[in-house]
Amino acid sequence: MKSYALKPFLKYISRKFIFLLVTYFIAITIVFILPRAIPGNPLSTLLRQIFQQGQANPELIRSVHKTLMEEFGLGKPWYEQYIDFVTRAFRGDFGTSISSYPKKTLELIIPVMPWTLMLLIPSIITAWIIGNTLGAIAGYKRGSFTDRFTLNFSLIVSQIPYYWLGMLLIFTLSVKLHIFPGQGGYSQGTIPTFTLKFILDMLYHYILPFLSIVISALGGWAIGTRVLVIYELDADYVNFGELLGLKEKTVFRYIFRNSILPQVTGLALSLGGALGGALITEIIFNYPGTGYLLFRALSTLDYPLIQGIFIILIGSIYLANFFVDFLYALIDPRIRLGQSEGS
Amino acid sequence: MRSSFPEKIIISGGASMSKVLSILLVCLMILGVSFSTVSAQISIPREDTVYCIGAIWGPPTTWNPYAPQATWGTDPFLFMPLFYYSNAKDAWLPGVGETYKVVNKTTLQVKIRDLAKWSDGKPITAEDVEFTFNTTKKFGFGPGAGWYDYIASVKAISDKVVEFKIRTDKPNYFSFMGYSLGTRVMPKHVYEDLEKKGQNIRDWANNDPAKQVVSGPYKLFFQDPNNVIYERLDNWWGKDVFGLPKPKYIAHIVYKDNASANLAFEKGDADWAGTFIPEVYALWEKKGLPIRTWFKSKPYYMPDGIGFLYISYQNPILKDPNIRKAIAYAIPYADMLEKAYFNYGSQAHPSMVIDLFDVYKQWIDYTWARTTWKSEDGRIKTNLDTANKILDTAGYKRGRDGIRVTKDGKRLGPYTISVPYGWTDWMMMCEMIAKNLQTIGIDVKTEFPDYSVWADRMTKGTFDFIISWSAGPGYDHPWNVYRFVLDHRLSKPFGEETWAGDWVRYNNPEVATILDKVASTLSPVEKKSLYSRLQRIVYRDLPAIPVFYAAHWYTFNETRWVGWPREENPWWYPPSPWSANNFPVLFGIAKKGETPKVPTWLATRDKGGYLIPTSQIWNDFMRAK
Amino acid sequence: MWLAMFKPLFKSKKFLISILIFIFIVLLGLVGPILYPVDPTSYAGPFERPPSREFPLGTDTYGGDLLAKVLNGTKTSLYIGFLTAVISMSIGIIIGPISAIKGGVVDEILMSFTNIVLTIPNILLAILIATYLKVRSAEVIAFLLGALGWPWFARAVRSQLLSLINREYVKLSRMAGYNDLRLAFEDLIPGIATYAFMSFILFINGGILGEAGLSLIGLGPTKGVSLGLVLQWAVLMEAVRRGIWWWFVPPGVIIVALTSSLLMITTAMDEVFNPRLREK
Amino acid sequence: MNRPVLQIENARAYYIVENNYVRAIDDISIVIREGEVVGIVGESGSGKTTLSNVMLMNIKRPLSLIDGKVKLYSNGNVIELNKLSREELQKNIWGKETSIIPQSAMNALMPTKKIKDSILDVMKTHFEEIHEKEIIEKVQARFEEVGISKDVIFRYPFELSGGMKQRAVIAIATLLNPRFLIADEPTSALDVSTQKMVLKTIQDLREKEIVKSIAFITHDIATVRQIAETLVVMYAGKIVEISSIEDIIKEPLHPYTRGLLFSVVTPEPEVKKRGIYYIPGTPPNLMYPPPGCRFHPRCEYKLDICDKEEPKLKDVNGRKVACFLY
Repeated sequence: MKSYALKPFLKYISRKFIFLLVTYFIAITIVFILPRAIPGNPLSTLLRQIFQQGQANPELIRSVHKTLMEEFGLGKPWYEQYIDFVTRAFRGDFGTSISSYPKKTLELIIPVMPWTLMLLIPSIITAWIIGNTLGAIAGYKRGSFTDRFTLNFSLIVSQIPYYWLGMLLIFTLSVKLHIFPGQGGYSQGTIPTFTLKFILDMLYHYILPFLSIVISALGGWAIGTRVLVIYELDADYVNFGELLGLKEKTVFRYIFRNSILPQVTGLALSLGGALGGALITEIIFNYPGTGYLLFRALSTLDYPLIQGIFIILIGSIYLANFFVDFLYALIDPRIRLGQSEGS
Repeated sequence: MRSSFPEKIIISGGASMSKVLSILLVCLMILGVSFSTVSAQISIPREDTVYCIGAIWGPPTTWNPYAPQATWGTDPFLFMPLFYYSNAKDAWLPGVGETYKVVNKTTLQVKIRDLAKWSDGKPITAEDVEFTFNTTKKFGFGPGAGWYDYIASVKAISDKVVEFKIRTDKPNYFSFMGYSLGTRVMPKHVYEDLEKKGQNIRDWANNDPAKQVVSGPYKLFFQDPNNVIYERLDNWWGKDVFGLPKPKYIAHIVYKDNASANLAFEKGDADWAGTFIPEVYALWEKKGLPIRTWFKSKPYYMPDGIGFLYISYQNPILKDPNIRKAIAYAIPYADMLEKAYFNYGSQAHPSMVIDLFDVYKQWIDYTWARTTWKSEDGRIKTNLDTANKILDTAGYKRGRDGIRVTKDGKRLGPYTISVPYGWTDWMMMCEMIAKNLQTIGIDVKTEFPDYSVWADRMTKGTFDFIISWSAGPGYDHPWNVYRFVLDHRLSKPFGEETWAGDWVRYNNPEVATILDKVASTLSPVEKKSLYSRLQRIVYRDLPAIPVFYAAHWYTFNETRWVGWPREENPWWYPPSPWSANNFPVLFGIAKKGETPKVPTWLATRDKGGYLIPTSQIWNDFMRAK
Repeated sequence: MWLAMFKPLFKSKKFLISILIFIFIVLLGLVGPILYPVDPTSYAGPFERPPSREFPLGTDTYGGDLLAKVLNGTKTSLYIGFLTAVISMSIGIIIGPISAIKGGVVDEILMSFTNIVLTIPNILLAILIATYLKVRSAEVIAFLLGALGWPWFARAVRSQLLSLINREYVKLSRMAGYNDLRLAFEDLIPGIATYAFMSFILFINGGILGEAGLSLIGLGPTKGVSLGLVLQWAVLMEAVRRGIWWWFVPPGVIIVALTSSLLMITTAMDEVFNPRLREK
Repeated sequence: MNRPVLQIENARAYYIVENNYVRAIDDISIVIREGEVVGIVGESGSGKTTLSNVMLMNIKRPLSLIDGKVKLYSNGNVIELNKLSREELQKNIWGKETSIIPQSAMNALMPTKKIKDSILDVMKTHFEEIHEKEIIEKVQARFEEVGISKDVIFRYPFELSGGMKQRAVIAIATLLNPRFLIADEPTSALDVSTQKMVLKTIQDLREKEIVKSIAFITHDIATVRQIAETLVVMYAGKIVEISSIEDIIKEPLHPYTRGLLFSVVTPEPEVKKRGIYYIPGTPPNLMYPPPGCRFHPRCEYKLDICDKEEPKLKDVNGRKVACFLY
């Protein structure tokens, strides 16, 4: 009995896992190839920084240059570098930051990751829930005013880039009306603590970036779910259920349930895009997360840090992807038990 | 189906959706807990804190000067040199050092203050100085990196006296003085302990406030990716010598970019700014905020280096001094500074000397400058007619498209003038220069590549025109600028990367000889005549054209802290928060409501202070055997 | 035939309104710079002035004329969007049909490749690649976005074709000895034409929004003016928190109007050609 | 004559599309009596399924009942279904009084719920209070009655084979012993042996008096003749012939019925000898139905009157036919 229930599930999950592993491997390979394919001295920014700290003189520059070239030097043959790179990447060592030399990129990324996760996960889940509910209601009441309103609203809202919505929110609610703080993760001068006061302060700063992601993300879900629901409305089980006297509420629940299932995998696929949007939103809000770090890394051309962020973000997206697939398999019996036997 | 259907593994349909939610909820909770582990700390009182902007742009790194990139604050607040240099006053302020003695023309002794102690109570000794220099030599960088090119030996000759000997094979008094007096002293016992423990010194972060051993009046208090806070040591050894600096805390918040930092500054969330602020004068002129820069009116900022127009010396056409001269006349100096630079700098003197500091004026041969450039102060006045005339006379005829051609028919261009994309002020300058050069018949187009591309061109010399930096004011000015721009020995062949200078690949052995002579002479008269010779060469060849003085970004907000040094009361310079020599600034400011008092020790020796004019040290060397 | 096919479209109010908005913006981008011939890269004006008669959309921190920037930016953004769509579409329209028609190993390989590109978060990949591209022209940005955007389309085309292939007339053509190319062009491509057209519109949106996103973090075109670049500078100069609304509102409005009108066009078409979705 | 169970009087049900009507059911009257199995046949698009919706008064936009009455006879009462709201129908009629075996039973069950849970949901709508255990026992009994294992209710629909699914649907549709059952092409998706089994199950339903009468909708005369006594032939939204099954097989009256019968591929001996036959042309566009008899453009016996006047159903030897030939 048990093996019957588990086999297709395990098969599904392990296939997903292997696929993601392979893709991750390819991503790391891209990260390895890119900087080597495009020439240029990655240290130029660091050297300039040292230069502009005022007291620089040719001797200092020369000695720093020499030492750093050795430090980041790429003397070995490419395949050795590649093996080295991949093994280090799987060990969690993504190299040393240039702009924050000699910090390891991982040391820089770990403290900012919670901020991004804290912003991203609740907001995309909220957007997913609200958007799907709206879309389901609109689809179910196809043609009604609610439907047309929801559809047109979603169409427009889904095209508002997160960051621009963020700008509008800052401008109206923070700059003009002074209701919410317009930047940062917490008030200046306070330092992260686990006290009620700080948490409240943090939540206060959390509202606008959260809203800007939720609002602009829910449109897409609503549009998608609406179409799925409309297709589902004509499904045989709906007709049959209705003619057996099922209540409207129950029918709606059925439709909702079935049209939302594909949206669970949609959630996994959309994570990458959502993360990209969240990164930019963080930049707009000066929110102390990964986006902020990435922005610094980009503007200082800190290649190892950019690569590190990239590898970690892709890795976490894949983890999340896998997690969502896992969930999906759990809640959709067709996957869990395998659509075998008979059909 | 068999009848024994295990009820337990049945997930009832209705429940699975709520199950999803509960799983997600658990995830959120895990997230919350992971967030709560972010280090804990209390907040610091705003009124006791000076907030800075513009000195850190990324997560802090280390507080170890032997790492290639110590975080801001390590130099100004944690570790003191023997002496601090002020370029405005051209004088040296004793730090851990107390007095110096010129033993003979090749030997300098420095006596360390008897009071000077590390924050762990150990005395600061000549051993520490010797150790600092030797360790730097061992690692290739650290405090005083490169000293071994100029100093033959550093020796502790007693507990508190250290002796420096100049390298006699290529004597360079500038660098000798700069390195021996200005190098920060590191605690030998701390680093030796580390080495004993097998710790790699270069990888040591020194980021534990409890374990930091410092000589300065501040120590790290808190750091995370967004904050760096220093706390005053109230039992600092120097309080009987200097008093205590006024702010209890110095804090720096890592802002995303200039604009967000400036906004915080404007709001009064920061007091001490080292950033570029567009239209800074509007802050007090229009908005009436208690904000000021060094000058109340143009150019608002003191100069901190010279922005050059570097023109490739590899290009056989552009090498022609006639073309270079015409270009020098075609640059719209005043317009550029007004439009692109908010008048924050002024036109640079063609002699490559920063003549906004009075002490440096003596090195300019103004007579020659006036004769050459036919203007009151010897600066080049923008004049397209003159530029055209020079080119006409030199035989560059205009082609049909208005672009000139050489005698053998080669077109002047197309060339590019480039700065990194996003450096807006410089981008605008390029646009304006290109426009004027087009007008005089040289086909120059702007190009704004990514920084690293531009840097690659610059350091390899593979550019046509770029705007870039050079050295700035210092005890060795203007020698440092001449050397940086002209000395081919610093450079590498065309196409090979060098960061040390002479990007245009100007190669003139005569210049090298003069540079060496300037460095080795002690006579101001001889120095002056050597500089005059250099200026003639520079005017003749125009290896690079000094365009403007870059600004020393320093703006203060007096909402909370008052008494900052400024034009009217220039009690210390350099005052910028990112300057390594801003140490005295914190002693002279005061909380709003209190009367700021300039420390009495910021006067020269003869007036009861500690300051020693550079000229006095030169004199002592001259008089020595 | 095409005329008759599209005729019902013009009965849709939604379609009419959105196509008018779209045409208006296209005209802004194409004709605007001619009617308002101010150099968008010049820094001639005063700093940060609000809209006035002289500067209808005000100026930025460097005295740039924002109307000129927005008009030219619209042009660039449209160009990037269009180019992106052309590139994505070409890749998708090659890979999808080959995969569907050839089947077997070819199908396997192409689809694994497609899935891999689909799974790597393309925004992040675009950021990463753009970082290493030293000179980024509008074309380079479009190429980058286009080269990463096609997988969902290729997959959809493949599955649609697979269902077409099993229909009678295609089987007949196969029996009649049509080669793959002829089969694709005569029997299959027409079957997915409207779908492809709608996808093309979505790709345009992807290009426009992608450019804005890349630009905002400093990875936009290093030359010229685009809507994303205008927004980037507004952000860099803290226009939002300093209340300089005329700097960041117009480009955003144009982006949203452009992309949502295009999206409306596709939904309107979807409703017309796909009766199930029709508002009843 | 038995008592009627369901009666339709002059029903017109049109689809409203862009200010226009698609006349899917046009002036149809039928009576279905107790104990009777009525076969309703016609090509696809003839309005069979619309008719089944009208019978149940499952009228959803864009379908609209323009005219006519639907009467249900229940324990001596006459309920006019067309006067009830959808909620009332759902609460009191559907599932209890009337039921349906839908066209594609393959997908008729909520795919992501266990059959048991779907059943409980149905029960919850009809009864205020339910005893889960009791219901499950009853349901299991019914499942065994229709010939499938009682454990099936603990499984998901996709875990069942086609025949099992079909019978599960039948069991569920008849859980509450409805008076009137529509079987809408219940066998079209099944292989021949399963078809037979399902037909048998449906027959059993009537024999065991689980249901009183059945409307069996199909396009396949061969199937329907195994189960029905009366046949209603529909063409283009109209009834063209009503007759007992034997009479029709023996002598189809309406030219369309004749065509339909002759084109059956099933090798019935009497059909076989006439050879394969098909009706030329296609069914009309019901938005613009042809004037007069709707069959006339395809009719080989066309008279002059056929495109001018509409034929009425008239009695011909105790049978009913709508054709000017008689």
